Order: sequence, then C-alpha cells, then structure tokens
Amino acid sequence: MPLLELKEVNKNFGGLKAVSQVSFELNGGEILGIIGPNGAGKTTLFNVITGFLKPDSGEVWFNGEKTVGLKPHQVCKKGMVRTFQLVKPFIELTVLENVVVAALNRAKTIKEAREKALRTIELVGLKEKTNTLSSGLTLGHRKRLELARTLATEPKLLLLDEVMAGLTPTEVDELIRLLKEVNHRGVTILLIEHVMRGLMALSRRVVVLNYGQKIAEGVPGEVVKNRQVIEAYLGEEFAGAQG
Amino acid sequence: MDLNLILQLTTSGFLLGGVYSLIALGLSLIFGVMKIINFAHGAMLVWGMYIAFTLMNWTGIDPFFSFAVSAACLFVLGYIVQRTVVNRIMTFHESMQVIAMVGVMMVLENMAQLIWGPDPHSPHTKYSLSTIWLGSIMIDTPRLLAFLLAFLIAAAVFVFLKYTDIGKSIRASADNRTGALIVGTNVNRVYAVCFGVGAACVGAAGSLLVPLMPVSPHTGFPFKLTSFAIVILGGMGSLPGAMVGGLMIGVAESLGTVFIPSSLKQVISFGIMVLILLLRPKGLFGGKG
Amino acid sequence: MKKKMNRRTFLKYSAAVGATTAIAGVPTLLRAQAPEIKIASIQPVTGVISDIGISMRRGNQMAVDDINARGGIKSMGGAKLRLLLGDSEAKEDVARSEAERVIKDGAVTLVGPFLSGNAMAIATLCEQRGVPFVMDVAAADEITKKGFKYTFRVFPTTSKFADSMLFYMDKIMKEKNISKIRGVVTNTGDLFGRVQGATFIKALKDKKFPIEVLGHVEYPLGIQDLSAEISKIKALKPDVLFPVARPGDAKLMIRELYKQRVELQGIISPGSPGWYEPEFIRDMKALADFVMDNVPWYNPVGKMYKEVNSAFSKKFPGKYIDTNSGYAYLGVLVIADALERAKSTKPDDIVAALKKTYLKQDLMVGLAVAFDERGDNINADTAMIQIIGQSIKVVLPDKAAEAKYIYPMPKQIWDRGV
Amino acid sequence: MKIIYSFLSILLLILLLLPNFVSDYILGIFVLIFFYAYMGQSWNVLTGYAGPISLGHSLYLGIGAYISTKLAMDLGLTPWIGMWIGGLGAALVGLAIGFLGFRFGLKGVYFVLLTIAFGEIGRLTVLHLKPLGHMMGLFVDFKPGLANFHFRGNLPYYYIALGFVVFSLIVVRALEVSKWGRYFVALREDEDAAESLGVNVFKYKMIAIGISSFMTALGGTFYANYIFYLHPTSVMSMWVSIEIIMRPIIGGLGTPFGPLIGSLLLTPLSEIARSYFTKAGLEGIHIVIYGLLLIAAVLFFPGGIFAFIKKILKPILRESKQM
Repeated sequence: MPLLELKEVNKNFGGLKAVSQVSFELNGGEILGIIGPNGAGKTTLFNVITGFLKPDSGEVWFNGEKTVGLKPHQVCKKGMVRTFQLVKPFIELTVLENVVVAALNRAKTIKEAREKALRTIELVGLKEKTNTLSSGLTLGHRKRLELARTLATEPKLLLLDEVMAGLTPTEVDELIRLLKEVNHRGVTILLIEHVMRGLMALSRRVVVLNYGQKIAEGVPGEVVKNRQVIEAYLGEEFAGAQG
Repeated sequence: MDLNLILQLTTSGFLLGGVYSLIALGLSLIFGVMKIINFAHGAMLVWGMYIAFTLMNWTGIDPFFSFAVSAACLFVLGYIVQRTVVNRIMTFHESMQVIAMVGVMMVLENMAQLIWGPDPHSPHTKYSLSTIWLGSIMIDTPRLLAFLLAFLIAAAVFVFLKYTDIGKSIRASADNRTGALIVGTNVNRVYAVCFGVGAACVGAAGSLLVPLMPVSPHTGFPFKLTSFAIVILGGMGSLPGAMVGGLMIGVAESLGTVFIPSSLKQVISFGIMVLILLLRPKGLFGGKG
Repeated sequence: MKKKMNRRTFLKYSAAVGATTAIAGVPTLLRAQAPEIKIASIQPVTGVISDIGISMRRGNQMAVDDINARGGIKSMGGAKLRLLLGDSEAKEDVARSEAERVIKDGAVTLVGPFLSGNAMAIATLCEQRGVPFVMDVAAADEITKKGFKYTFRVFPTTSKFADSMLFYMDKIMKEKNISKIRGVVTNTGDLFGRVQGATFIKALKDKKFPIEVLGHVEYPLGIQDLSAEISKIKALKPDVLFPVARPGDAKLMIRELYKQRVELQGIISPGSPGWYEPEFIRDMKALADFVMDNVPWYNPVGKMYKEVNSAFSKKFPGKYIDTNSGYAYLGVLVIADALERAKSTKPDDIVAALKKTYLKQDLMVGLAVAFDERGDNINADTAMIQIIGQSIKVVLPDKAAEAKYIYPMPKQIWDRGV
Repeated sequence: MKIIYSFLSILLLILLLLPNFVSDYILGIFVLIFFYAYMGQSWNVLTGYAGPISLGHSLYLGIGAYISTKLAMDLGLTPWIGMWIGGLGAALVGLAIGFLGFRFGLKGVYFVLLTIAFGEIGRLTVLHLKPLGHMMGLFVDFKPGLANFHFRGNLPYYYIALGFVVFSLIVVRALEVSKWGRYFVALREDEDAAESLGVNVFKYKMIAIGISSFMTALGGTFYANYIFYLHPTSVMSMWVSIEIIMRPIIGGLGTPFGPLIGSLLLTPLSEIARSYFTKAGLEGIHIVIYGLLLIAAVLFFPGGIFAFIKKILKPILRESKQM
C-alpha cells in the first residue's frame, strides 16, 4: 500500500484549472520530486494534499485513509506536514519557541516538547541559534528552522515547498545531506524543487506538472529528456532545436 | 400600512443618503489605499461644518458655495495629519493605529469645542426651510441640493482619480501597494494627497450638512459609525460601493423606523454590517480583498 | 444676617477652616490672611452635552463670586468660598474620580452634576466618604430613593414635573373648554428623555387624564436627522406634540415640523432643555414662537432673579439665566446658607444645617428651598413658559405669569413667513 | 527569571503597603489603574496573545456587570457568586461572536468592525430591555458589606482590584508557559504556519476569546459595585472599548506587564491632565492634551513601553531570557 495516493485530483479557481486530473503514488521511505514551470499548480497541489484547499473532485489517500475534507491541523496529526514556499517563522519567537510549538503536536508535556525541540534544532544545525529571535535569522537559517518545525511534529511524510530556493551552494549541499539523513530515519519526502542539483541528488523519481496536469513521471535523468517536459520548461523552439 | 409615510421616509432617507455617501467615500478612499480606519473621520466632518458656518457668519457666503473652502481646508488638515501621524504608523499593528487615530479624534473634536464653543448652531439660510411638494410627498430643498452637490463632488473625485497623474497613482496604490512602489511613484506624496482628498470629501460633506442640522463639536460620532456600515456594505476601498451603500443605508435607517423604535434604528446599519461581513466581506461592489 | 464676631464663634470658625485648609496643605501664613472654604462643582463640561455642562459651571461659579463679593460666610468670619472645578466628561467613572479628587483637595460640599447617572455615582461616593452633596440639576427619582444621608436635591423630581404638567394642562383645557387632546410624546433615548417621557405617560394613565397618547416616539441621543421621526408623528395626526429634547434636536424638530407641514395646536414639552436656550430662539426666530415648556424656571418678578440675570448677561453676552444656570446658582446658595448656619465645615454639621434649610429665594419659580426626609426640595416647582414674540414668558402659574398663554397656536409654524 | 520574580515580589509588597501612606484619592486612582490594567489584560489575552483584534470588549464588561447586578438586585445573590455567572454569560456571547467571526474567516480590520458592530448591537439591545432598566439604567443600592461587594472606603476596592491584577497576571503567565499560550502566540504570528504544524486555529481562537470575555466580565462586576450605576451608554459604548484597549497597547501588546505599565502611565496622565487643565473658559483642553500624549506614545514607542523598558534593562534580563 502506498503511503500517499492521489486519484484524479482537480482544483479550479474560477475558470482556471490549477490542478487537473492529477494522480500519483508515493511509497513509504521514498523521495518524490515534483517539478514544473511557475504556475504549473505545484503549490496548489500541496495545499490540496495538506488540507489548506479542498479539491473540487478526486481523492487523496494517506496511510490507508481518505484525507479530503480534513483540516490542515488534522492532516498534521495524521503525520503529513508541509513547509511554505515563503517561509513563515513565528517571527517574534526564538528558534526554540518556534520548534516547541511544533513539537507539542505529539509531545504530552512542555518539558518533553522542549527536549524534542532541542534535539531537532541540533539535527538541523541551528544549535547556536537556539535562543535567537527568528526575526534575526538569515534566509538559510530560516529555511532550516522551517524544516526543524516540520520535523518536530514527527511526520511520516514531509512536503517541502522549494526549501532550497535562495540558498548558497554550500547551504544546498548541507541541506541535501540533512534531508538524506531525515529520509534515512524513515521519513518519506515529497518535494517541490527548482534547484535541479538538489532534486537530482535526492529523488529517484519525479512527477512533472504543467498547466495543472501531470505530463510526465519517472526517473529524473529520463524525464528531463522528455520532449514535453523540455517544451514546458524552455518553450517549443528550444525543444525543436534539441530534437 | 401608510403608503404615503413609506414614500416620504424613502425620499428623505434617500436624499440624506447622498451626503452619507460622500462621507463614506472619504473613509473608503483612505481605507482602500492605506488600510487605515480613520477614527477621526467624524471630527473632520465637524471641522468641515464649522468652517462653512464661520464663513457664513463672517461673509454671508452660503454653505452650498463654501463647501469648496471647507474641502480645501480639510484637504490641508488631512495632508498634515497624514504626514505627521498616519504616515508613521502605516506599518504598525492595527490596534496601535486605532489608538493613534483616536488620539487625533480627541484633539480635533475638543479643539473644535475650544474654538467655537459648545453651543449648537443652526444658521438660517435662504432655502433652509423651503420645500417642494410632489402631491403629499415633501422634498426638502436643502436636502435635495445637498444630495445633488454630494454626487457632483463625488463625480469630481472620480474624475480626479481617473484622469490626473496623482489620481491614477492613488488608484494604483489602492490596487497594489508594492506595484505602485515598483513603478517609482512617490508613495508618500500619493498617500498624503489621498488622505487629503478623503478628508476633503468629509469637509465638503460637513459643509453641505450645515443647512440641515445643528453644528456642534460632538455631532461627528454617529456619522462615523454609520459610515463604517456604509463602507462595509459597499466594499472597503470601493468608491461606487460607498456611493450606493450610502443611499441604501440612508433609506434603510429611515424606513426602519416604521418597524422598530427609532431609538433602535442604528441596529439596522449594524445588522447589515454583520451580515455583509459574514457573507460577503468584500462588500456588494467587490472592493479589494 | 449680621453677627458680631465674638470669641466663641471665632474659635469655632478658625478650628473649622483650619481643618479644611490643613488637608489641602495651604501655608499657615496664607491661611491667616485669606480664610477660605472649598466647595466643588462637577459638571459635564466636555462630551455630548458640554453646552449645558458649561452653562451649569458658569451658574455655580457666579454664585460663588457673588457670595464672596457680599462678604463670604459671615458666621465664619467672612470666610471666602473657593470653587474647585471638576469635569465629569459625562461619564460615571470620571464623575466618581473627579469627586474623589475634589474631596481630597478639601471640598467640604459638592454641587452638580446635571446628569442623573453621574449624580448616582457621586452620591454613592459622597455617602461612602461622608461628604455632603447638593444636586443642583438631576431629575431621576431613583437617586433620592436610595436613602442617602448626605445627598440633597434642589431640582424638582421627575414625578414633580409630571404633576405640575398635568396641573397646568388641566388648567389650560378647562379654560379653553377642551375636553380631550390627542397627543404624541417624543423623547431622546437617554435617561432623562426616557424618564420624563415615560413618567408623563404614566401619570396621564394613572390619573385617567383626558390626553390620549397616540404614540411614543423615542429617538437616539445625538440624532442628526429627525425627518423619519417627524413623518411618523405626522402620520399619527396629533393635536399636540409633547417633546422631551436636547438643545440640538429641538431645533431639528422645529425645522422638520415646518418642512413637513405638521398641523399642531401646540408644542408643549413636559419639561426639557432645548426650548429655552438663547440659541434656540436666535436660530429659530419666529418658528420658536408658541412653544411651551414645563420647566423649573426663573421667577421673572423676583428681585434676586433680576440682579443675578443682569450680572450673568453682562458676564456672558447673549446668555441669560435659565433652568440650568439658575438651579446651578441656587445650588451654591443652598450650600452657602447651610455653611452660614452650621458655622462649621464638618460634614455632619453641614448635613444637619442642610436638613433644616429654609432658604427664601425669588430666583426660581417655587417657594423657599426646604428638604424632605429623602433630601428632595419640597418646594421646587416648575413653571409653564412660552415663547411669545421670540422671547420667553412665564405663562403659568398665574402668580408668576408675565403673559397669558396662547393656545392653540394662532398660526401654524410654516405660516409665519420666515 | 529569578530577578523578575524578586522584583515583582518587591513591587507587590510595596503595593500592599501603599494604602498606609496615601490618601483616599490616590487610592481611588490606583483602583482605576488596577481596574483598567485588569480589563486591558483580559483583552490582551485575545488580541495581544492570540491575535484577533476586538474593539467590542465593552459588551462583555456590560454583560458581566448587568448579570451580576441584576442577580444581586432581584435574587439577593452576592456579586461574589454572580460575577462568575456573569462571566459565563459573557463567555457564551464571546464564543458566539468568535464562532461567527472565525468560522467565516474574518481577519484584521474586518474582525475589528465585526466586534464594533456586535458591541453596538448589544448596547442598543440592552438600552431597550425593560428588566435591565431600559434607557434609565440600573441604580445600585449602596449597602455596605463584604457580601454585597460594597465598601465605604477605597481600601477594600484597592485590594480587590489589586487582587484582580495579580489574578490576571497569574492567568497570563500560566498561559504563557502552557500549550494553550504557546499555541495562541503561534497563531497570532502566522495562522497558516500554526495550522500546518497541527494547531487547531479555530479551536484555540475560541478558547482565547472565551477566556478573554470571561475575564472582562468579572471586571464588569467590579465596575458595577464601584460606580453604583449602570447604563448601556456608559458601560457598553465603543468609547469604553477604546479605554480598555488603550493601556495594553501603549504598555505593550502581548506582554504580561504591558497592560499594567500602560495603565500606570495613562490613568494618572488622564487624571493629571484633567485636574491641572480643568479651567473655566477652556473646557476640553485636557482632552486635547491627553490626545496629543496618546499620539506621541504611539509614535515614539511603537512596540509599547514594555518593549522600551526591556531594551533598557536588556543586560539584566538577558540571563533570564531563557525559557
């Protein structure tokens, strides 16, 4: 049984088909990448999966349960948690306070949550920043904080929305190592990524969206050679020249 | 039910609604662009009234002509208030903004009392008592004139917003603050002019009210609450919404007195406000979300 | 009241004054030179009814100035009164806090505060602190029903208003051979308006008085447009309108009656401000004519009235003594009289003196001020006043009348060629 | 943290002993300081901690005051018990308003306007309810006695009001260190992020408005038995709501001491302005001055006075900054 399964999911905004008939499966322990040009409907898809938006039709199955209609916080309780493309730290709180909020998702006491939060902060490499206000963090650190928060909820499935955008190459490398570690610990990962290096390094399989539709699925190396994909990314002209 | 009464109430409410519209227009404009609720709106109305009243006393100029002076003075006042206070609190927490605007209101309202004294004035104008009768329906001439002028002034504001450069910038920043920033308009100036124009609308409206109601330092408050309801009904930042909303609230409050005690009639405005907020928070005319 | 100062009274006085000034901490040197007794006026001089509040404060202040000019409190060696000023902002918590402040500053008696709600807050505080409180204006019956020991009221109660109103209406109807009047009662939706309107209606019902109330229209305080209310009243087709108003709405009402051509035999207020202020007549001119108001009013033939009024008009051009400023003045006189007889500033002495008050006065209509066990002025009364030829005339009772009342109105409002 | 607690203990000790040294008038001002600090703190729980801005808290004050007073007048129930019933009544109304506002997703100024509208509807309704005194209001009998919550001197009121403040500080501190409080702050900072991390935003907003309206209503009972007169216009108008929110905002929103600091500053300021500038012939000047001070406070201390004090005391507080 796949951990996450989407069956013909549709979401329209007015006349615009943001997500159209998208289906795919994700097995436990896997890392699946979602790519596609801007406006392809990737973030909308995340919103639908995590309960921020209700799909117009179609089904989302997680861990053997239908999750359509659940609120995001319920989805989180089931073990599915996301990051945001534009990071959303609780800016007037310290790093530790930020992560404690997330850790409370499963922790029974504040003390337990605090211990878990400290471990998670150490894991993502923010230990020196534990008591810094998150408003004072650099973008790279904010992204790690975002990751630490999601991890502290003890997810089975992590949905990462462009966590590598805007990072320096060194930071990207560190993040790749970190995500591999997380995956190694048994967390399944679904990631939207524009940073190809990161995507290639992490995912063994990618789904390509364009205009809300799935246009390709497969091993990254093959998918990028797919004519439709090249067209979607680089325009028809370029695809023609390549062919 | 008395049909005559219904018609009479509708007429009176509709005509006064025109002035409500102009008051709400100023509030809506300021809100649409700066996302600030101007709690000093009622006090500014009072200043508009007093300026027209004073002019009338000194020079005999009719309030229906001197509204331009009231508007000009209030423009300056609004401009100053924007530059000294509002501009500095734009990024503050909303509740902070409320307190600052309440401070402005306290200052303006009590300055009016210090300058003009506490007694209500109802100056007499040539037409303040004249009426036109359509059968048994009375049309109050000053009310009709105020209505017409209010819509004329509103039209002028529309033209200003549509065809002048600064007006276009105001509309642009109402649509999207950052967008206007990118195209390089002097946002500070746009905001100040916008606040000035909003205040000028209220000033003009105040002037138009002089022949209709007593001028006193504390008359602004009920108007402020009513114009909140109008702005919500029409849609925050929607100028046509403010105009139509004003007429609707005017008629609703007037007609409401048939069904409920007059002392309870504001419940109608607030009831409408709640319904719109819950069911259609963008207001009847879309507005900007 | 002339008394030679003997040693005993001197001792009493200096002990009393010493006690008050010690609280306030006035330097000894000053105390010896300018003995003074502090009393305090708390009025709503800002906020929605600041116009009346300021008029009240002026009345209080002028009475203090006059008493001092006449030599202060003679039984206490000519001690001068000093009026501490307080502003209730028309809010109860502020009224209380201001009262507390003036008591701290050494006020031995408080006077004020026009609004019955404010009066309640101050009266309770004065009861807690044991400081005498003289309500100059505040009409709600409830206050004195609470059994306060330290609170007195110079102003008539609402029930008194209604009784007099019925008395005068009865006289008018008998004299004019009117068997029945169909009327509409309208009032502001605040404490005073409601109390006056409802008490009047209740009195009519209780006494089966031949005035039929066709409708009772209440409108919100601070209203700016009365067109709907007047349309409603017009549809009821009353003979007489009985309005309880505030200064702003009285003008609105008259203009709307004019514009909507509401045919009336009379406009007779059961007792409210709005109809007698100089601004009303100044702005409404001939439209103001024939309005009647059942109010505690100055006594036009009184010697005291003439003196006070001419001084008042001189000091505040365009103003005259009316219900509010008149009672504000009288309130201070009552306090001064009590101090004079108490020869002390101890609260209990003042209260004892206040209880025995019998202050002859011809400032306001009504007899000498004297309090019943509740602290209400048993001799407070109202007069029926009417605006005739754009000036205010007392028309009833006969003994104070300056002119004969005119009823029904000889001309409708809109026939007066404004 | 230790420093803060020892400082607070000293402060409390001073406040407990203060009545020995000052006049009834000063005590009265302190009663108002504490009253508004308490009301501000109650509002702070909702707006300062959880985020939704309410400008209709006078409604809860009014409900609390009217319920306990009515119970005392008609049934002879002591306000000490009636206040809790009033609190429940206000909490129910608060939850109803919250349910509508939060279900329909009203945020920012839209929620502000919703609370204004409900506040005014509440005021106008009470104004027309016969059992609640109609437009005449309720005149409370002065019957001194502990059971009646009526006292002669300001001293008992002083201690009760101080108790209210301490109570509210304990509530807020308890919230701050609890899961609820952390969730409140999280959803104030970013609702979407909080929601995605498993915080039931709707539920916790409801809890916040429930606690806040309940606490506000308790203060209403105090008001009724201190002022002895209730009228919808004097306890339920928007102006009262503005008075309630002024102090925590100036003092520091979302901080435990903001309301108290704001009240310690603003309440005496308004008293001083009134007593020094109340002059015949210049009626209203004190409000102009007070208004200017308010504007200045917002302009110069945009984060509230508490933040400013914290900045000054940073070296001392740093070590106690840890959670």
